[in-house]
Amino acid sequence: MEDNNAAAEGLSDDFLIVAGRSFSSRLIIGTGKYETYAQNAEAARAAGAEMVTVALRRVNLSNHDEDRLTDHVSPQDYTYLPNTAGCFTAEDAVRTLKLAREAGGWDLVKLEVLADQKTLYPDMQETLKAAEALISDGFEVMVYCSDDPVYARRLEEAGCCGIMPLGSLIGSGLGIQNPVNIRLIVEQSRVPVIVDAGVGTASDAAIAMELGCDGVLMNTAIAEAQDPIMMAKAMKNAVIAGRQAYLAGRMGKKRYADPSSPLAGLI
Amino acid sequence: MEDNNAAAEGLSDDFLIVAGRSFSSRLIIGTGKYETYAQNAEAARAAGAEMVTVALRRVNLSNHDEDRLTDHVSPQDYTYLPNTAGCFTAEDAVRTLKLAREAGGWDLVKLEVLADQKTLYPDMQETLKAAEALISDGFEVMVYCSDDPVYARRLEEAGCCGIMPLGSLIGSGLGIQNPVNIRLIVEQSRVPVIVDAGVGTASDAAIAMELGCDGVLMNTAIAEAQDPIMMAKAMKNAVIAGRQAYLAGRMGKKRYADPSSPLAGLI
Amino acid sequence: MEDNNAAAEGLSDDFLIVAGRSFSSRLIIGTGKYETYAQNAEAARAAGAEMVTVALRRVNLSNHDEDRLTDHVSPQDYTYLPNTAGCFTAEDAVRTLKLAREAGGWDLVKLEVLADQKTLYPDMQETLKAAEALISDGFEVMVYCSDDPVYARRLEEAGCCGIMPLGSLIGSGLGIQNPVNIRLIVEQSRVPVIVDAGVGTASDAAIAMELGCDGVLMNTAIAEAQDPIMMAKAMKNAVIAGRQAYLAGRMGKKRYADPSSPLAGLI
Amino acid sequence: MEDNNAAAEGLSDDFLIVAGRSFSSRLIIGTGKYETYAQNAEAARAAGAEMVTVALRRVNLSNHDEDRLTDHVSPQDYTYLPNTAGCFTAEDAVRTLKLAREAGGWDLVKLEVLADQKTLYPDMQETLKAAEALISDGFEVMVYCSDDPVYARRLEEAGCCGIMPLGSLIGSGLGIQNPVNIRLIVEQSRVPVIVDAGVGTASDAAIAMELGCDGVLMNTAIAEAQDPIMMAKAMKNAVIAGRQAYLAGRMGKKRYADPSSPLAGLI
Amino acid sequence: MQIHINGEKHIVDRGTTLAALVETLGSDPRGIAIERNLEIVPKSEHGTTILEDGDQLEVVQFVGGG
Amino acid sequence: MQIHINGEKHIVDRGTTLAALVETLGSDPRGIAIERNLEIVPKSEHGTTILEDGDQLEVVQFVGGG
Amino acid sequence: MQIHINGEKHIVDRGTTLAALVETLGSDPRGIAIERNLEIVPKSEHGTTILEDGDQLEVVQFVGGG
Amino acid sequence: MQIHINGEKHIVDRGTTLAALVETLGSDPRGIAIERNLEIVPKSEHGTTILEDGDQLEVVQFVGGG
Repeated sequence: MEDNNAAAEGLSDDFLIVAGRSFSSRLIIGTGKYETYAQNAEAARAAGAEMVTVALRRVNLSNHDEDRLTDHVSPQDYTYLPNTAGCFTAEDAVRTLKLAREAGGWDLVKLEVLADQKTLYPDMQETLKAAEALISDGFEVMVYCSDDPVYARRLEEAGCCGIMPLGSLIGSGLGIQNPVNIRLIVEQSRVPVIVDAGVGTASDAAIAMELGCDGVLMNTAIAEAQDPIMMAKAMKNAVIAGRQAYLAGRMGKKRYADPSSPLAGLI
Repeated sequence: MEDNNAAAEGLSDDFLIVAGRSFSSRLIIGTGKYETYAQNAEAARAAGAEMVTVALRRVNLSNHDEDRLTDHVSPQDYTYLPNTAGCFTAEDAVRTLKLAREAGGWDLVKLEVLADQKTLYPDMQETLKAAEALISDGFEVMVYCSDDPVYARRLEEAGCCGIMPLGSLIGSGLGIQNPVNIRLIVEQSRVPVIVDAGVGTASDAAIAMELGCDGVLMNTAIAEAQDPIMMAKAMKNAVIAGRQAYLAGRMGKKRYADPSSPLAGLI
Repeated sequence: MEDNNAAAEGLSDDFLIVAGRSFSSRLIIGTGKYETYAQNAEAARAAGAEMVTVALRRVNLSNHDEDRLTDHVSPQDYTYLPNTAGCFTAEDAVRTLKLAREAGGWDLVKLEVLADQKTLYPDMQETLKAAEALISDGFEVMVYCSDDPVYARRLEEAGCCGIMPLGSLIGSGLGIQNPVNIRLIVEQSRVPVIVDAGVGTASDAAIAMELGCDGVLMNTAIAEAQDPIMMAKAMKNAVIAGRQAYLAGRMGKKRYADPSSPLAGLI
Repeated sequence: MEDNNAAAEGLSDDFLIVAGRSFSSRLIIGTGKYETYAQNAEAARAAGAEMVTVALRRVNLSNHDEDRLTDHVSPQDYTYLPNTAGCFTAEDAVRTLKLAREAGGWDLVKLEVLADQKTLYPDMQETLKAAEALISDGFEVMVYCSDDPVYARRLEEAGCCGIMPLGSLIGSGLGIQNPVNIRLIVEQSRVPVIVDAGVGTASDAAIAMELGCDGVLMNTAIAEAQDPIMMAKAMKNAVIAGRQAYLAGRMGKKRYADPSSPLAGLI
Repeated sequence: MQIHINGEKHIVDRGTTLAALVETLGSDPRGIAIERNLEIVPKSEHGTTILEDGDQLEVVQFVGGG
Repeated sequence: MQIHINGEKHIVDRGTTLAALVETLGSDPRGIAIERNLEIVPKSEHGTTILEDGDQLEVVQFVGGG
Repeated sequence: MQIHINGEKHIVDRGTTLAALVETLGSDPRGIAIERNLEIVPKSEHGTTILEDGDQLEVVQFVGGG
Repeated sequence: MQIHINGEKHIVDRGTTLAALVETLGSDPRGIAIERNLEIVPKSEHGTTILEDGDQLEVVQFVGGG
């Protein structure tokens, strides 16, 4: 889908590279909260996404006719990023991702170990423990984490292939709460930094990219927009815009005015 | 240049209509501060702009070989919007635009009457006076103004075809200082509202559009970026992204978290 | 009430001087929206206010036993600042203040000419017209205005003795929307600048003073707090704190950390 | 010094209680970066502080006449809070505080274990380890920490008597970067929450208190102000103002205006 | 004869002074201001001002306001 | 004999293989993963894995999630 | 005779037309506008407009501006 | 014999007590803490603690810090 993406916008040589895989889109989307998988698929196309996060759940034995994610958002078309949403211990997260690897055969995963239902804030102690266990078991771990730059460093040292700090609480739509910490993480990291959670509208995504992040992951901002397909397009363009602005290097801020028209030659 | 613009992004039926003219791009750029007119032209193309602001100055009689704006950014390709930058009285502004009409034959103009060199803040009294004089003389007036919603209303009542409130001081790059006033102006206006001045980076432009503005005008943000061409692309995409986000209708903000993966079927 | 005020806080030589009158308190409060005049009076004492704004309304002929403002917040104890709230033309405002002068004998007044009921935004054209009329009639005019620095300058040139730009819409509690404009007004003014309207909580008042304002006027923030008396105390202290911080000169902002304990002599 | 403090402001029954000790001042100040200990002492008095943080360093054997902190800011007048600034491991921090206890005989301490010199960001793993060791050794531990609400909970569960999340990086003066996390920590904590680090000016301190924090600790904001004594007064009043505003319960925010003067009885 | 006070009709005897009216209205003359047919009547002239048929009076005072 | 699948009781014949069970469950073997008594059973072993009385099975697949 | 163009003194022969002047100035008549003694002279009248001693001319064109 | 105090070499007589050393150092015993070979020596034991060759001492006190 290159022509839908950065490449088409004149960034043909600007790729997001995660664990040796190369992506022309820097926007990763979740597959939850959509009215239907069909809408989900349309949003994924509109977003120009190449990676999607997916959850692992029990097969519903009482209903075989249930609509299947894989029939709409095919693993042939999108890189599946199995997540561990709903896991509150390292043990649960590791068990879940081992099942995911068996189910899909992929070792690139998104780890998240949450502390409580109310905030879904990451439990950084358990997260680091799980990351170490998974990496030693051969997984490529992209990790949802707080914006604590020290823990971000530890996770990178542990071998994580992607650092995914929250912008704000999952599903809150409050944007990037702490740009200073995100900037610190970007400055120190040698693996991709992808803001995960908190983005509410297009400008939030642009701000994340302008801070120098390598990508943005979102779900609610698109799925709960009044028009999810239109918002998916908005997010695609916002991520590209923010990336380009970061690469372009913004003008300085001034306390007073500075005219754009020449002062010479006035009548 | 439709395929470079909103149309190509699935907004084929979303046009900016000013004084009966229809534009697929909602990004208007200035033509000042560029290193060369050639760079200026390349930026205009990259921005997908269809309208550019231009200034009127004395012909340099001592040097006829001077590079000419019109040779690079041709009025055949772009709608020229003659401005009155540098005018500090209604009289000067009217005189300048009458000369512009004679020089180019266009009656669609951008009026700005400034109060002082330090802030370049609009002088609203003189601006309204000039707008009335120009409109009665047959001009189509797009008007640079403060974010005072009362004056914005007066200018619309006087017959202005575009209201252009400042985001922040000209050339300051401080973004949208007062989103509340911009929103009030958007809510009350029946002619296009275009944020003029203050945009510093892509997210600023997206924010302006998310507030419901019909377009954005900028010069310094592109011309003084370290890579003006790349920033022009960023701004093009940011304006489209902000427009799409506004049309899509953003998610609500929440104080706490809201999971994106189902709670049912956890192992 | 000196000991309740700045004087007691070590600012004994720091007075707000308006039209030749000297005040030790820089907090002016309105007298509307309180449950009772008794509560109003208690709040005024708690705020350490020396000036209060008051409105002029028809005497209720059908009920003479109505509680009277003057019986609780006496003009002997507080400088009354008659306002023109509810006036939408210069003519109404001038008529109202002439009646106020006859009723109270005071010529120090607070002028406000509003544009519409929904925003209560000042109508700057009518405001300037009314200010000129009142000043030529011998009034000392403190004027509610937008944060347009050009109009603020015109009002000062017209002879106003106090410039009172809005922080945000009256009664909105949205704080200081445009600190850049407030700063510009402070930098250019030689008469006191007093933020009027928009303050919602203590930090808003402190921010106004830290910008260099000479005072703050508020009503709703105190009257509609769950505990108006406690909020009155908060505002008194916030205005003093902000003033002191402005006089003290704040530290610079840094992008990175800077230790407060010596690095030498570590064990 | 009751009459300098909250008590005098009508909060006579509002005390900060830490580890069973009761304080009428909610402002804790550091003792670093001052020009002289004499200035430091004057600032402490002006701030109305009752607690000060102090560092432990090697005695300078080559110069016995060096000015002594204890001669100016006496442990008789102020509760000393020995800190571990400069410690980058749990082991160093524990060793330092054991020496501090021997030197002063106090077991109420401020623990901080930092991750690196550039950000002085807390190392939460080492911090928790040190807290557990100190508490089991009988210390009362107030702990400098990130604004991670999960770790804040762990530290409280470990027995810390005060949670001290950073507002922003030590010495940066960037204020409260993440009010959402500070609010989450305040909501969940049953021990005092004291914002430590990041406050740059009075309004920052007021904002911290308005979020519901029990106190504020600062050093650079006072010591590096152009007039430290004046800023100390400002901070004293700002903390009281923010506390009172929190207790008073602020007005709601409104999108539009709401008049403060009655609409009835207009002439 | 009939006059209007604050927009309401009132019947008063011919020859009534403004001062007398204010008294009958029972309102404290201190702190009020009176406008008669859009002209302010200073307190000093209340005693000598004779009301006339059809007079339009505005009687105002200070109330709480922001 | 009785086993548990995703927490629910099921009766199956002795000697039933995991592959056979998956078939009777009518669920597409592709894209699912099976855990038997907390041990993952690779797809390659479904055919040779004989269920035993009291087995605890988890049968999972991918669903939409953020 | 002497005239001013864009604030500078110039000597021109009597009877010179505006069109002739523009040509001698070597500036492209398209895209310029001329003001003579504060009155705009339309392009259509350049050929018939005879310059007079002391004329004040403003000759302007479009340049880059924001 | 030789000992180290705060990282610097010092020569002291055999049999010197910690208390004596502190006195010779001229530093006020109140408000200082001493670590000897990584072990804190309580003030109460300064008088009875005999220094030995190669002792590593840390002598610390409170200073201003944030």
